[in-house]
Amino acid sequence: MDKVSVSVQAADFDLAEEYGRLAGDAAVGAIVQFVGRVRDHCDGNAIDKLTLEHYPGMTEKVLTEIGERALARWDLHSVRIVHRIGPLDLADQIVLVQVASAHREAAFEAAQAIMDFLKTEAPFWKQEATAGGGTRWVDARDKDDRAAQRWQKDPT
Amino acid sequence: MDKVSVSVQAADFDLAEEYGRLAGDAAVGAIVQFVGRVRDHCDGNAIDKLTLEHYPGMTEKVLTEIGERALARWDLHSVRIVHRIGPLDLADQIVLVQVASAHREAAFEAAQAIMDFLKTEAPFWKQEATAGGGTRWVDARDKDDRAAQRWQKDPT
Amino acid sequence: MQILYFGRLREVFGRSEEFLPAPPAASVAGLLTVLRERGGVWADELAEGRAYRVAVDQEVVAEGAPIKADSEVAIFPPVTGG
Amino acid sequence: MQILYFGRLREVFGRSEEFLPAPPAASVAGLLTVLRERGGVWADELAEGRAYRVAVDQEVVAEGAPIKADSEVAIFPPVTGG
Repeated sequence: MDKVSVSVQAADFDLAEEYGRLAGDAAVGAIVQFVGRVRDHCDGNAIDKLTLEHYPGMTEKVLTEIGERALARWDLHSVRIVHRIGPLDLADQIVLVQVASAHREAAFEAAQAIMDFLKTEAPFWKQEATAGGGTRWVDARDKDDRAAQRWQKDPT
Repeated sequence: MDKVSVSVQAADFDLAEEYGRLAGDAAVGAIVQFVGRVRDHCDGNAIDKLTLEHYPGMTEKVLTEIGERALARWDLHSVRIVHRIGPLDLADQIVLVQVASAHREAAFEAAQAIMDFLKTEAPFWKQEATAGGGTRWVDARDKDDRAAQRWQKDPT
Repeated sequence: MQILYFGRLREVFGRSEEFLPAPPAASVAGLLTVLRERGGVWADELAEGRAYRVAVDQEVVAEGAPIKADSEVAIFPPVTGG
Repeated sequence: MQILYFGRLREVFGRSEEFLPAPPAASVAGLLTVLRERGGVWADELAEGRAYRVAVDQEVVAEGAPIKADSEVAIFPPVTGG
């Protein structure tokens, strides 16, 4: 199995199938799966649907680079990143980050850092549709920039 | 659905089934699943099997209390903790912590804190069987105590 | 009072539970004194400075904690689950 | 050179791509000057201090970065995936 595996796809992903990639591997003591989903509220607005635009080619390149950065920094078995594109409904899955490691600390920190990097570096753009029929491009959040910046320090 | 749900069981758990508890809930924007499994090495020793002993009654009480502590501190939708007992083989699942929240920061921090609390407070004891046929009680680790202590500080 | 032992201490003490009469105004410290007076592994394992935990009615407590006649007491090594 | 636009800027500029001749010794700063000279939304959205990113050959770069004749340039708002 590749240490870093990335998919950008319109289709939904299956958590059990992704977890199955790690089946029976006794070198893996800790697995962290993060799933991001379409929420009914964003910045105080009621949301009805979401469309994800991306930059084909660069997206895969950036996600792979983010996975490799995590592998270089933490002692990891593997990193899997899946991100969906196109129209999505409420409660639909958007993103999966699955990190496997011998130890839980590395798996938790790496998964969190990967999400922080993804939020600030991977070329995706969200457009919301509100219940009224209007659309709105989601604004980038300073909070995400700050979250990503903390990984610039050395691990303690 | 209860906000905190705890199971202590000999039977294996099914990740997809646990995730299914959160199906279709558009208030949930972030889900973190942590799975701990039996690793082939522990403290430098090659492991063959593991047996988990526990303190019936107190275990469920402590796990529930840990889940409630996380709910009181972070803005969470729900916490699910499953821990297995009895004999386990290599690569078997031991523990699941599943945290759902509107936001990823809360989900990540709470899942990590719950694991740190569980490791230092929940009355489970691991006995390893080595390939040679010997058994050894696993020692508690200072590292886990330090990990749990960091949550005593206020969140920043 | 009922005393439960778990993990390595259950093995070393050769029992998973026993019943003792609770002396008046009993505390965890008093119980530990009684157990240490058995000598051998009891004195060794429960010596001050050794790593063990005492729970009264399923809650980990300090040595000054009281024990009632119907309390469930448990003595066990530091936990290693997860 | 090929220029790609994404997200809100794609909508505001009314195009997802265009082709421009690359001037000799072209840089990102030089390209931005050319685009701003179009006025209107171009001058507005690409004004200094506005939040946008420029990628050359699929890598986000600073304004001093060079652009080759066959470079793929992309201009887009701060990303909002995940």
